[in-house]
Amino acid sequence: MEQRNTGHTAPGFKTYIIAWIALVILTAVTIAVTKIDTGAISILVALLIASVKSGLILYIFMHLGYERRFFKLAFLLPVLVFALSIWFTFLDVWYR
Amino acid sequence: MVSTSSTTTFDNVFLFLLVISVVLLIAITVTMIYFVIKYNRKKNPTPVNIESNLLLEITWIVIPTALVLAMFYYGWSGFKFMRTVPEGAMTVKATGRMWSWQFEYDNGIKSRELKVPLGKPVKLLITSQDVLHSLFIPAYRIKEDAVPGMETYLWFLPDKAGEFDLFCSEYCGVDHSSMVSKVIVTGEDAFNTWYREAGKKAAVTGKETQLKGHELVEEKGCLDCHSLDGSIEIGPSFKGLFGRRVLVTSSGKEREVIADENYIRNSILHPDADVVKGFDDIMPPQEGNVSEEEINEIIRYLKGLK
Amino acid sequence: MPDGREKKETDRGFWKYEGGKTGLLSWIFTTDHKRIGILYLSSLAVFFVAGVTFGLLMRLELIAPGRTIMSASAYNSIFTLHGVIMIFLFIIPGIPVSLGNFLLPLQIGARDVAFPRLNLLSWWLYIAGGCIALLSLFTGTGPPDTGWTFYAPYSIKTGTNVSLAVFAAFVLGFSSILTGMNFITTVHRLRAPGMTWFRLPLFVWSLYATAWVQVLATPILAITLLLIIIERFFGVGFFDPAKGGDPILYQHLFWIYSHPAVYIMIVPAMGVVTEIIPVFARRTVFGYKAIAFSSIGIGAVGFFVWGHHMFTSGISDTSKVIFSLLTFLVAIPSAIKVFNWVASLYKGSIKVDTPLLFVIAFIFLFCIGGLTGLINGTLATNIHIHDTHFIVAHFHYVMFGGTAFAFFAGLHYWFPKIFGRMYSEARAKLAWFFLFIGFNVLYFPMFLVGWQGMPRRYYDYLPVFHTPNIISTIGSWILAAGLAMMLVNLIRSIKKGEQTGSNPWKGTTLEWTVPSPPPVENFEEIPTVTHGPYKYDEN
Amino acid sequence: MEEILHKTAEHHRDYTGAKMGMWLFLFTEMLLFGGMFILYSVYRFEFIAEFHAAAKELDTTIGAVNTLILLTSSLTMALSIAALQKGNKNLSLFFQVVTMLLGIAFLGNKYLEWGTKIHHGIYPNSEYLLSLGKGQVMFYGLYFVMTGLHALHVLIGIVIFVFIFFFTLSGDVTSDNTVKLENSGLYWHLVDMIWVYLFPLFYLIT
Ligand code: HEA
Ligand code: HEA
Ligand code: HEC
Ligand code: CUA
Ligand SMILES: [Cu+2]
Repeated sequence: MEQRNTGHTAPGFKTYIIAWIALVILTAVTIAVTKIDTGAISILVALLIASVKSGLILYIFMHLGYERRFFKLAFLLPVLVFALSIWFTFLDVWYR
Repeated sequence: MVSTSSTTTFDNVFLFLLVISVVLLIAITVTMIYFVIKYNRKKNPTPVNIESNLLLEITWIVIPTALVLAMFYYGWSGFKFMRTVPEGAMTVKATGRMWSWQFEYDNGIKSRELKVPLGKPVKLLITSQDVLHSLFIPAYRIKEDAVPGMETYLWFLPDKAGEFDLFCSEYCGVDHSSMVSKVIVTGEDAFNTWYREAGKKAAVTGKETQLKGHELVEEKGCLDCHSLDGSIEIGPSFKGLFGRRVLVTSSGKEREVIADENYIRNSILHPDADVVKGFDDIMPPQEGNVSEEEINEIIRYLKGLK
Repeated sequence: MPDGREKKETDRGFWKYEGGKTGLLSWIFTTDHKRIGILYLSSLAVFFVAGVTFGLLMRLELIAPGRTIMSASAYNSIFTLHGVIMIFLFIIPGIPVSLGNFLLPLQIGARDVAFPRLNLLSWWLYIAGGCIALLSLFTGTGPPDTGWTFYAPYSIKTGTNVSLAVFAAFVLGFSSILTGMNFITTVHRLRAPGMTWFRLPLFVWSLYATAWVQVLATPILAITLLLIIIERFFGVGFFDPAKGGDPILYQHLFWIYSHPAVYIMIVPAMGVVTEIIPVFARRTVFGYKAIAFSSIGIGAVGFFVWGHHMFTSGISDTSKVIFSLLTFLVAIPSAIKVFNWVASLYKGSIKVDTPLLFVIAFIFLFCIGGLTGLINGTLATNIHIHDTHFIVAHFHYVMFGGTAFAFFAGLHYWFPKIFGRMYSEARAKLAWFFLFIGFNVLYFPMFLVGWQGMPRRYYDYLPVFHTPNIISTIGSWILAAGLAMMLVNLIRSIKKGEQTGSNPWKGTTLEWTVPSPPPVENFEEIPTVTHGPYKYDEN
Repeated sequence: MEEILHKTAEHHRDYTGAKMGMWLFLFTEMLLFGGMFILYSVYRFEFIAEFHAAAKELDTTIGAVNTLILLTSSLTMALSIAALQKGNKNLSLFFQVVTMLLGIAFLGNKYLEWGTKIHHGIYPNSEYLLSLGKGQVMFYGLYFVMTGLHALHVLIGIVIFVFIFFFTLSGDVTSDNTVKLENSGLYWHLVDMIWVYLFPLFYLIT
């Protein structure tokens, strides 16, 4: 039956290594940025960079970019659930 | 001044919801049973297939939406009223602990019952000494949790004289269901007299620990768990405690000790250090609740309980 | 289906095929979704009877104020166990793992679920969880006494065996997650050719929506329970104000799971109801798409209303308002379903057999439960009725009157498919009558006594609450009688019932096209689907 | 009976189905940690200053090294799949071993790091920690629980790789049946991804 009907061409060695280099550079950037201590901004920047990094991992290492649409859409669900849960929790914490 | 009480607010909203609910319930049930009878297979052997009807479906999306929004709004406005404390309310501090309430008035009175004057709004500042409790006065339709480390509030307008039940409605352990007290609403004069008299006494005791042993163990809530007559309740009885040989577990190891002054002091301040065998480690630590003089007084009192 | 195939299969179908193993082993190591369904069904029944016995004991205790048959701490343990068993061992797995497991592949034209071995593992985890829960009774420092909600800080302070019970719930959560993953993948990957999304039976839609909720909500429970255990062993202090923690945060985490969980309980039940109505009205359902999407809608909005359990807990007033509003919004898809069900009876050709009787009871009882749910969700009224027996009545109406009645309906409806035999109709109707009457006598007085102000989890109560409590206890006996009658009838009919053909109700979904009981491989040949599930035009 | 077995076997090989199952499982993992992140954000919001102070005490170097290790292990993981798909079994096995070793190195570092903290009297419920104040108690509580949970996942990942290694050796995982390897890879990357957030949240918010 259906064997490797993956419907995509997986990325090769080269893509992986480039992604890895990018990840390492981004890590260095985060450390550098937070060392400058810009207060509240630094945590935001750090998280933003972390998100870019996890995006890279997802998209290239985990092949999410090459999967069928279902996977991409489904991935939004846990993210959405998490984001909204934290937001609703903070509706309490902020205004308490 | 406010004139409506939370009772009326609640009852109005409740009635509104009840009417809508009953009407809907009857409408749905009657229609359903009517269909079942009318279209019984004996009478109606050939069904008609109706897949959908857009207009109808939109109707029964829009109408319930409107209804629930109305319910929400009505509930919200009632809630706003119940959460807005009128100015000039009398403040009473309420502390929940396993398993009794303590009400503390501005002039230092400490009471196990909530005494309030008729017709004057009361604000309760609620907290807990140990686990969650919840202060619930059904007659005034109000309730709020007592959370350790946090202060919550409630207010109500005592608009009838009399005695009303006060419950703990958040589960808090074995004696949750006996954490019951009373709200006593008296005329303003009677209340003021009590307030002054009891206040004087409280002012004195506040300084000199004049409360005698018996009153002390009652006020601090010890008697909620310990008896004076030798019967075993949640904790060991106080009767004959002093000088008794006690089997305790201290950090996992069992040992026998003699209940002397030190042991009792330690048992009160750090009950989890030596847990009496056969009992659960649930006694709340009393540090901060009982002062050094008070402990001495309690010990003196316990010595006499043979 | 009067061809030769049926005769050949009146031998016992999947009941006989042991897959190279023998006796009990052929059951507890099977990967056949039908056998796993039966395994689940029997284990659910055992736990249900246990839970129900605890319920009966509680009622006996509450027949009079003061001590009647047990001590306060025994009572506290019993309502905790009653809650834990009923919630985690009976009603959350409930319909999906038993009826769902059995019917989902049949209804979509598949030979099994996507991961048969995970399915078995999930059953094993369920049994392990159940055993651990039982273990917590007999070991350590006595059965847990926290209520099924395990609220901190009490659950961290109490000396009873909470860790083990919490761990049991954790394991059961895993089992639930596995079922959810399995069902989602099955629906996506194993539909028969031609079985488009809008040709799926609505029971499948409901299971699909439920499965998503299982997958997305259960992990939060898992971590919350884990934290309780960590707190008890290491005293980290996340929920202990003395160390900087916040007990209310525990409630947030708990209800982030446990409110969606109530929709894990009800949505499959709604699916069963939707399946039964067209068969007994001999017409198509009214508003297929509305029903399908409302399952998804309930699942989605249901994630963000959890705060309505915390209106008096000390959370901010802002969040109370928002949670209340969303609570009302989640009622709308439920309303759509109720209206569509009633409309599906319109101009049908209705035969009132036992399954339909249970469905009618379901609609009535669920409406009471749901409408009182709205009263709970209203800010002003919740303050008074929160944590009283009004709430207890509400959730028994939705859980027992709703889910369990739909479960009973499904059991009767699919009984001939599962066992190839028919139960006694007369006895079933009698049992239904007792169940329905007993149910209302048992739970309706709780609304009244709760409205009067009797708090829940009360071992002892003031004399003013006496009368409704007596009535309630009497109701529990009537209900017990009905339940016993129903179970006896069903169990007896497994062996003694009259043999039926493959399709006694003239149903139109795919499970009725295969013999009863179905053969191991379900379909000799995977069918090709050409039309929707409820096509009654031709007869 | 042969026929039945054949029929039920056919969807065991559904490649997309297997991946779908794995992704759904990853969603549950994300939300499992999600619960902890909710706790983290609330307590961080409550104790901003204390969190800053406490984070200074963590060793950024060890954190950075561990980040590097995990990122690299993700790379070798991906490479081992690519190698197998190209039919190079030995190269794939080599990368699997490297991934495992990197995982072990990560845990080794973690062990040292925790060890120093515990040695200094910083561990949940320790007298010294309690004396530091509420914000610190919460910070280190979260630190130990979250990195502990994460380390547990790394450990499980390593155990999985041991199995996968032998599956590859024995020919259960082959160049045209890589799904088991791919799924373990997905799991590993997810664990890496969680670390990507843990690192700045604990070590860098100084
Ligand atoms: C099967 C389980 C189940 C279901 C389906 C529901 C459904 C609902 N529940 Fe219930 N609930 C529980 C199980 C369930 N609940 C449990 C177990 C608890 C207690 C937990 C504990 O503390 O131990 C609880 C507690 C609970 C509370 C907290 C009470 C408190 O402790 O203070 C609230 C508050 O809002 C609530 C609300 C609702 C609402 C609005 C719905 C809605 O989904 C109902 C929607 C249905 C309808 C509205 C009826 C049908 C529709 C019509 C008849 C059409 C017309 C209606 C309209 C006007 C729209 N529930
Ligand atoms: C599906 C869920 C479910 C079901 C079906 C039930 C069923 C019952 N429950 Fe349940 N109940 C809960 C879920 C459920 N409950 C939950 C979640 C709580 C909250 C717990 C908490 O506070 O933490 C609760 C709490 C709760 C309370 C409140 C306790 C308190 O707050 O003080 C009470 C009190 O009366 C009660 C009673 C009952 C009764 C009498 C039944 C009856 O239905 C039982 C009636 C049936 C029988 C008694 C039949 C027995 C028959 C046999 C044993 C014979 C069988 C014979 C053969 C097989 C031959 N329950
Ligand atoms: C919530 C219930 C509870 C309250 C309130 C309570 N105690 Fe206790 N107490 C216990 C329990 C249970 C034990 C036995 C277990 C232990 O040693 O911790 C105990 C043990 C003791 C002991 C040691 C008794 C012995 O036999 O060795 C003393 C002394 C004591 N309590 C004094 C007090 C005093 C004084 C108060 C009030 C200020 C008080 N307790 C309030 C539950 C309570
Ligand atoms: Cu205090 Cu319940
Ligand atoms: Cu809810």
